[in-house]
Amino acid sequence: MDHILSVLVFFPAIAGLLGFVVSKESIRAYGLSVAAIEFLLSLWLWFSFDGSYPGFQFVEVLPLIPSFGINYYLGVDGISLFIVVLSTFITLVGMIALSVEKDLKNMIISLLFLEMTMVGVFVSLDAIVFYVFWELSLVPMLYIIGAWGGNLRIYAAIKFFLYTFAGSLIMLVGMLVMAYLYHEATGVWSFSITEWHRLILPENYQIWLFIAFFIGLAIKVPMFPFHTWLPYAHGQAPTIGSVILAAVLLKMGTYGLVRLPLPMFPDASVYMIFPVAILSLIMIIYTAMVAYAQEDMKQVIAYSSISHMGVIVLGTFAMNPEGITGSVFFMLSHGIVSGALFMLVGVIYDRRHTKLMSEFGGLAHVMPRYGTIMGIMVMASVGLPLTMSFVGEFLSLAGFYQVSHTMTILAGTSIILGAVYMLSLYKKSFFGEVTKEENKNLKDLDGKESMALWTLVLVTVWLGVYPKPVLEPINTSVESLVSFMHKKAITKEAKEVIKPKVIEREAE
Amino acid sequence: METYLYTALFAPLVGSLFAALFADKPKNLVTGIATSTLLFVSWISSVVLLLHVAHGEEVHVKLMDWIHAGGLVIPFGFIVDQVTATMMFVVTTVSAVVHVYSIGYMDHDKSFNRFFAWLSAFVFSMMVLVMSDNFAGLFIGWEGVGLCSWALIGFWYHKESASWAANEAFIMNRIADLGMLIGIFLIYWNFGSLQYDVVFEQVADKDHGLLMMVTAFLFIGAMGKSAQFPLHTWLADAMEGPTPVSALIHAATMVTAGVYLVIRANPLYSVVPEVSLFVASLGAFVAMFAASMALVNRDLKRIIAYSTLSQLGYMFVAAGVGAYWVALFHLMTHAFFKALLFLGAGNVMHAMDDELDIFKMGGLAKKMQWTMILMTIASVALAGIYPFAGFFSKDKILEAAFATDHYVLWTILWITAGLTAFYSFRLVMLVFFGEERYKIFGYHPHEAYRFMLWAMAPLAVLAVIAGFFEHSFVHMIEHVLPVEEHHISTFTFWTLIIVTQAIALGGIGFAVWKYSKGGFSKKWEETFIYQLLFNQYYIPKIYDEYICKPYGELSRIFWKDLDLKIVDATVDFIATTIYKSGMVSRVVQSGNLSNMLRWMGVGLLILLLAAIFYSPVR
Amino acid sequence: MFEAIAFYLFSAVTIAMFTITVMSKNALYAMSALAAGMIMISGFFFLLDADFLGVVQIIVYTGAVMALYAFGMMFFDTTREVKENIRAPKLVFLLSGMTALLLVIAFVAPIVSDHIEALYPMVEGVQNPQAVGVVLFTKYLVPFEVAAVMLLVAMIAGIILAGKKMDESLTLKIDDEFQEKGAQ
Amino acid sequence: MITLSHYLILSAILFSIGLVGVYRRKNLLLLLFSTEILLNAVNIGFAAISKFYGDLTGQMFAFFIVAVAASEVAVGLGLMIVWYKRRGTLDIDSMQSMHG
Repeated sequence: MDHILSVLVFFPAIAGLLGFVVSKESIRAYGLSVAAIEFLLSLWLWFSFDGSYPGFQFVEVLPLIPSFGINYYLGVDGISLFIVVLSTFITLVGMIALSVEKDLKNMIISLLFLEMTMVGVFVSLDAIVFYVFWELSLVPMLYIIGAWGGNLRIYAAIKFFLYTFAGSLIMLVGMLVMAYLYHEATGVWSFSITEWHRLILPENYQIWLFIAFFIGLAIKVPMFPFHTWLPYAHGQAPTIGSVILAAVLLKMGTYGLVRLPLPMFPDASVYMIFPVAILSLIMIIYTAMVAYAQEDMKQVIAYSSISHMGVIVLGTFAMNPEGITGSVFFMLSHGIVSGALFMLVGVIYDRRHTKLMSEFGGLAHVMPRYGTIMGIMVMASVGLPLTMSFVGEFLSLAGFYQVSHTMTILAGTSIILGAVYMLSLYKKSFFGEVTKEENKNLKDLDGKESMALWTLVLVTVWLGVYPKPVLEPINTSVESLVSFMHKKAITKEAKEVIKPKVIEREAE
Repeated sequence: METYLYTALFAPLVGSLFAALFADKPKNLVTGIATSTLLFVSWISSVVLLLHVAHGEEVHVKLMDWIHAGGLVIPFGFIVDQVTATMMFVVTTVSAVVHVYSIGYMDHDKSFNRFFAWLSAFVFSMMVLVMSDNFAGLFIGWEGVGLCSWALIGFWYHKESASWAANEAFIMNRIADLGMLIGIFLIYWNFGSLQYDVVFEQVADKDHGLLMMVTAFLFIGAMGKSAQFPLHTWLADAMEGPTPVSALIHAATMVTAGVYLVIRANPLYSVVPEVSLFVASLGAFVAMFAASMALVNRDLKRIIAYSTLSQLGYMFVAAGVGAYWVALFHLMTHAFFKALLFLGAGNVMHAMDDELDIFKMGGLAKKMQWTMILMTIASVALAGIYPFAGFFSKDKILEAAFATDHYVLWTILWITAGLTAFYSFRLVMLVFFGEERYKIFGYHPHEAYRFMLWAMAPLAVLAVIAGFFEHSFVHMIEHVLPVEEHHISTFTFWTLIIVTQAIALGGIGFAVWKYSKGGFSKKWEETFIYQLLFNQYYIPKIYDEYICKPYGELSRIFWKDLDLKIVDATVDFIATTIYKSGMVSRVVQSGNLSNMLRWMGVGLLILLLAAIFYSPVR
Repeated sequence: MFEAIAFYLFSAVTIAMFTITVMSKNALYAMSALAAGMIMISGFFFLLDADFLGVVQIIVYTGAVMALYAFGMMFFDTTREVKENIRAPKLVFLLSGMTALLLVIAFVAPIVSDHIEALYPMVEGVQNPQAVGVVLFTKYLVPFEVAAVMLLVAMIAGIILAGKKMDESLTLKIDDEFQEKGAQ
Repeated sequence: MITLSHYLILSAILFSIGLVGVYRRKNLLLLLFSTEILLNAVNIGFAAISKFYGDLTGQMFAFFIVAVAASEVAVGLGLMIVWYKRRGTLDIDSMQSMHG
């Protein structure tokens, strides 16, 4: 299995193409089995991954345009491995819980294509390949929102597409400039990200390039003030769309931050810590407050996603192994938790065709099992210890504490404000008496929903109690990343701010 | 010993998970019995551990690594030393009693199974809290008890007030938890570890300012959990939960976690007198402040809740003046008699169909003799009359305050002791004696189940005799906590005891005299002081008016005005500008070939101009 | 000398003819002038030693294209004067004049300098058609074949478009829809 | 002596005449005539360059232009006939269905 990564990337796409000839009746089983095989393949990847080796593994190189140094170059390390597993896992779980009736075939095929692009983004190590998958991922999502969405779906889909597309074009310019500078410096064309990592640029170049990359990634994250596409996209997307959007697509942005600008421009990253942190803080506090004001359950969760992504960005810019490991882990946990929350909202939407909190109340009486899972997930989202989110949030904030005391306190308000909006959501819809007649006879979770959701609950708790199998490979890669950045940094401040592991710190 | 440790820790978890299996099924007595049995097992293990560590040994185990990232290593490590063993004993004793009691109390509730699941989960979290050997583990328990408290306060979630109170409690605790989290970060980045032993070893070499920060932030955490001013409002509202919950969580165990934290971190606190003084002062303030609110309240459970607050204040004074073992001792005795008091109140509520207004009761002694006796024992113990448990611990606190020259604190506590005695007996008098007002409202009180009373008996016994274990307690605890001999003369010592006893007895006497005559007149209720106290110094209103509402309002402004009208509108503006420019320039696309050809000509002209004047090839 | 005379003569005639083509209101005149201009242009080709091109010019343009136009015009009513609603005639001359001026400037002050090297130099002593043939059937073989196919396609397209059965074709129906929309 | 510039200037002038036609003509047929002028003007330029640089490429281009022009006329005329049969006019102003 030398080509496991290529298989992972292209298997869903080929299966999706074949899906066109599968009959309508068996398409669900077909989609499920493809997603399951893909997930098993990614598990296989995980188990044969050497967690103690920090560099890239399962590397595949195939020249595409040799004269410009563009290669089909894949590989995973501890940072990307789990996001790949997350993508396949969420696709599988989403497929299990899929409740779409209309054009099921098209939906499943788009999901499989989406899976290809997601995996592709996380495993590609060539900037052009990365960019291609990055942009391709927009297309199935555009289709999913536009075809199965709510009333404003066209507006939302186009906004989503154009906004993120505009951002990535800026990133593309950054990539081209980077390639040009690489050519100037070495005389060779190369789009390999690992090669780019080795290029040391003067600080002012770094800053401009950093900004170019950052804007592209920030829109995807989405950072304040580029976040407004997200509530629309979530508000209008069908459940499965929201799940994948929140769980995986947003992670592309933060993953990109760790993979591209940080190791490429360590000095600029340090230089930009302050503005980025301010944006993240605004994002954390402001969107948490906005989330509190929402009337629609899904919007609350959409805004809460933004707020949590702020913590992830903050952790990334902690520039120490604790923070970056934490933020990568938080990406995973946020993927699982927010995915589950969107799925939960989808459950009630399927039954009542509304998501307004004022329409509910007392659901815990009617749907106790649903209420339980929602409760667990709300608590996980709030960041209670022994759930996945706590590990990520704790490490991210702990890491950033080294950078700034005050800003961490401000960022820490996310644990308060998170509790405020999440608990009031839970209170408004689940507590109290059942007031609406329509709500009195709602069905509790059915088999496929329970199965999907309990899986997510299990993962949340398992990795909250015993995060080691995931945390260790991440940490290994992150530690080598941080010490690499430390070595590469040219300015004095950057050397000081980027703190590799304690042992190395003392050795100096 | 490891086996006992794990048994003590995980037995409640097993019970909780077992009960959770039946959570949405109708009442099943097995859940109650199973969880109680498992708690009993846990209690036995705790007692074994207590006896084991009584002679200065420690049990320290590491279950596994939890988080390992960068230099941060957090194991699931558990330590049982004398402090922990005491706490474990308190927690398991009270919770075993409460479990058995709840079988009777929750008899008719349809969510019987769910109740036991949460109750046992709470005990597990509390055990994690007290047994962890590092700050992160403590934080797990800390949040865990918060979660269980949320679920149990909001147990009757169909009531708006209950779910509101649950959220209030959780959010207030979260505010404090942030402080604690920051404290933990500070510890990690400066001490390089979160293990208690590693941290406490390095205290001597650390900067004073840093230690002040650490202790201050940790204390913010403690303030939330122990409901100290200004985060105290949730405790009174938490009385919406079932009464056994109030007994276990909001009297005996969870709220004392803050005190436990200060005691546990005593190596830190003992080197920063500034923060310690603040702790003591806040404690004294809260003691008096809460007692004053308890004086006039009409709600049975709220009175006891305020008294809990007040007693927590006492504990903080003890911890603040450096008498950590006294704080722990008072924590223990208080747990027994306060739990007893709450369970007694539970009996009363049960008898009165969940009526809480003490002015609608009275003369219940005839119908509920045993409850009356138990509650009186608890009240006497609370008032601190010799030879009940409260006397020993409370007197020690006063003595410690006096001996460390904190005369102001002493005076406050002394007055509070009088107030405590007064309101405890006001409660007893109004509920159990005097006119039988309940008849007007048509209640038919009855005594609680026999086994519930039996379940309360151990607590009653402990409330009476716990004080006599003072010396063996000191002997045991001195292995881990500093036990200082206060150098005060015998004369002062006895004077203090007499003065304190006098004011306590005076308080009791006044209450008995006043309320046997029918209580205060109506006029008193119209005075400003009464109104102020009755409305809890208007603090909940202030919070509501100046924090909750503006927050909601601001959120709405952020959403409707800022997010939709400015941020999003800017984006849309850019989009519409481009769109409109398209609309404007579509005139060019008139569809008239001739016009288009002319435009082409213009383009050609421009290109030619560019070619001539900006040619790259010269 | 002969060359100069010929050049100026041909130039004058060509310009005059083309001007008539462009300005005349009568379609027949315009076509005749165009045909004359085409022949004059073939004269330039002969002057430029491009014999083969000159022959092709006469055959294709003057022969085939003009014949096509002539036949095409039979379909139209060409006896009437063409009525044209010419808007902003000054603009037309301004634009064209400017373009001409710029082109002339560009040519008089050659931007493309003398660095050009011949890709397929003319071989001395070889007749032009022969040389053209060699190049056309070696280096430009593929484009040549493509051009042939293109001509074939154009021919078929012309036949079909001008064919009889167009009343029933799809284009007609779509066109009606256009008309309706245009009317709205 | 006639130089390359002469030919090019002639080519430019003829091209401009063609442009005038293209700009002012409203009749489709006459418009098509004008495009022929454009093409021929360019052809002269190619042939001239071909001669003065001693390179056959120019002539080759001219050939292809002739080929293109021929096809254009064939297709264009066919379309015009269709149009004329339907509308009875060849005025461009009547063709505005592509109005944006």
